Amino acid sequence: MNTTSLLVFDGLLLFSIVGLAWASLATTDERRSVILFMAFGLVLAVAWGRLLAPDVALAEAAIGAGLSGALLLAAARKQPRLLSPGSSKGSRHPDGANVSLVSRWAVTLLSAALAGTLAWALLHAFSSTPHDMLPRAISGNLASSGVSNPVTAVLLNFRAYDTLLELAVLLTAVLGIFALGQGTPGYQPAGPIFDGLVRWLVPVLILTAGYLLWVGAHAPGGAFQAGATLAAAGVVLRLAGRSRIGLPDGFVLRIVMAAGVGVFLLVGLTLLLLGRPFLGYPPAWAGALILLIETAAMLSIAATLLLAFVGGQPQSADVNAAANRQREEMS
Amino acid sequence: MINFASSILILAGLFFYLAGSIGLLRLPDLYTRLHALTKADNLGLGLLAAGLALHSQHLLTSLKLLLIWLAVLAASATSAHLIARQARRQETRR
Amino acid sequence: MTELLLFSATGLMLSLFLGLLRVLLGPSAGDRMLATQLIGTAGVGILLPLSLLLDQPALIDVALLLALLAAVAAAAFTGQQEARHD
Amino acid sequence: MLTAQVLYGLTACVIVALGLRAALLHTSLLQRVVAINVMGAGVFMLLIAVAYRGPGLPPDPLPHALVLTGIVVAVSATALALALARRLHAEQDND
Repeated sequence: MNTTSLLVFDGLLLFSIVGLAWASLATTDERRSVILFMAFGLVLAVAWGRLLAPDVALAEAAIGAGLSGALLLAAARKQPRLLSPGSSKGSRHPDGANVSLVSRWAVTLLSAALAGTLAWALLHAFSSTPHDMLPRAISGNLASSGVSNPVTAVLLNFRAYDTLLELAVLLTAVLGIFALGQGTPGYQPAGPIFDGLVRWLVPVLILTAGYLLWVGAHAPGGAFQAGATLAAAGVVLRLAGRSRIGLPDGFVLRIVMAAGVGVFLLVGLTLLLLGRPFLGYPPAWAGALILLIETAAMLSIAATLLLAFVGGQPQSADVNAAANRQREEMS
Repeated sequence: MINFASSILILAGLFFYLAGSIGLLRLPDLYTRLHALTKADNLGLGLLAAGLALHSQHLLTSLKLLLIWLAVLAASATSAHLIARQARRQETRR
Repeated sequence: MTELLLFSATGLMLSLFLGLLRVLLGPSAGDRMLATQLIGTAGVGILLPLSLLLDQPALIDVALLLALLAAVAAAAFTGQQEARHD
Repeated sequence: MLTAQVLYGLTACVIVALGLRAALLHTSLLQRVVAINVMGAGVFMLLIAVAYRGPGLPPDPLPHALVLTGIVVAVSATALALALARRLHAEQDND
C-alpha cells in the first residue's frame, strides 16, 4: 500500500482536528468549549491509531473519552462563567476582562512566530538523515528486556527511572489536590436506564483493564492504559450517583496510592542489595518483575486518576448522610 | 463468495453511516436528529462489524467486534435518552 | 480488498467530518453533544477497517475502549451534582 | 521526507500555536486549562509525527512512551488546576 492512498483520509482527519481545536478555543461559552474539546479528544484517538501509535491511542481513548471530559464538564457546569477571576463579583482583576486590541495582536504574532519556528525545526529534522541509533538500541536489547512490546520495554525497563518519577509526579498532584480541601459533591442517583448500563459496563471495564495489563507485555497495553480504564469504571459509578465508587477507605487508600512508587522502589533497592544496578533486572526475572511493578502501578494510577476526578479527599459516609438529610429537609 | 458478502456488508454499513450523518445535518430539530442518528449509526456499525468479522475469519476478533457493536448499541440508546430528557427538561423550564 | 478497506475508512471519515459540522453549528448544547456522540461512533467505525488496513490488530482494542466509554460523555453532560451544603 | 509525517507535523505546530494564543488571551480559568490541554495535544502530535516512519515500518517506540506518560500526567495536572480554580473561587466568595 503506498502512502498517497491515505491522503484524502489524512486531509479530512487533520481538517477535523484543527477545526475542533479552533472552535473549542474561539468560543467564550465554557460548556461549549468543553464539549468541543471532548470531540477533539475522540478524533485524536483515531489520529494516534493512524500514525501507528496504538499504545497512545488506548490511553487517549480511556482518558479523552472517559476521564478528562467528565472532569472538565463537572467544572464547567457548576458555575457558568464564574471560574474567571475577572467576572466574579469582587472583580479584583478588572484588566483581565478586556484585553486590548494591541496585546491581542501581539499574542497572535507571538503564537504564529512559535508555530513558524517549530515548523522550521521540524522540516529541518525531517530533511536531515534520521538518527536511528536509539530505535536500533531499543530493538537490539528487546530480547533481554523481559517483554516484547517495545513501548512497555522503554517504560518499565530501559527508562524505568523516568516512569518511577512519573508515578511520583502523579502522587504529588493528587496530594496537592488533597491539600486544597474536600472533594466535589457526588452526583444525584441516575435513572433506571443509565443504571442498567452501569450494571454490566463496570464489570466489563474492569475485565478490559485486566486484559490490557496482561497483554501489555507483548502487544499495545500496559499499566497506564489499564489504570486509566480502571479509573473510568470508577467515573461511571460516580456519574451514576453511587456512593461507593471502588475506592478503599482511609489507610488502605493511602497504601494503594503509594503502591506504584513503593513497589518500584522496593524492587530497585532489593536489586541494589543483590549487587545489581538500581532497577537493573536480571534478564531471567525481568518479565515477572515488570508484571509485579505494573500491577502495583495500575492500581496507583487508577486510584490517582479517580481521586483527581473526585477533586479531593472522598467525603466520608457521615458527610454524605448529612447532605442527604439536608436535601430531604429542603424538599 | 465470502469476500463478496463481506464487501456488500461493509459498503451497506458505510451507506448507513453516511445517511445518519447527513440526517444529523439536514433534519430540522434535536428530536428528529436523535432518531435518525441512533438508528443509522447502530445499523451502520452492525453491518460494518459483520462484514469485517466475515473478512477476518478470526474468532477472537469477531467476538471483539460483536462486543463493540453491543457496547455502542447500549451506549447510544442510553445517551439518546439522557440528551432527550435533558432537552425536554430545559424546554419545560422556559 | 485493500481498496475496499481504504474506501470505507475514507467514507467513514467523511461521515465524522459531517458530524463535525453539526458540532460547530449547534445550535443547542444538546445538538453538540449528540454530534459528539456521532463523532465517537464514527471514530469506532473508522478504527475497524484501519486496523486491517494498517495491520494493527490493537486498533480493535482502541475501538472497544471508545465503544465502552461512549455513554460516559452524555452521562457527564446530563448528570446533576448534589447541591453543596456549606 | 514522508508526506504524512510532514502533514501531521505541521498541523501539530498550528495546534500548539492555537493553544498558546488562547491560553494567553482567555480570561476564564477553565478555558485556559482547556487551551493548555490543546497545546499539549499539539506537542504530543509533534512527537508522534517524528516517531512515524511510514506504513509497514515499526515506529520509534521512545516518543510513544513519552506521550503515553504525558497524557496521564496532563490529566492529573488538569485536575490539580481545576481544584486550584475551585479554591480560588471559594476564597473570592468568602470576602
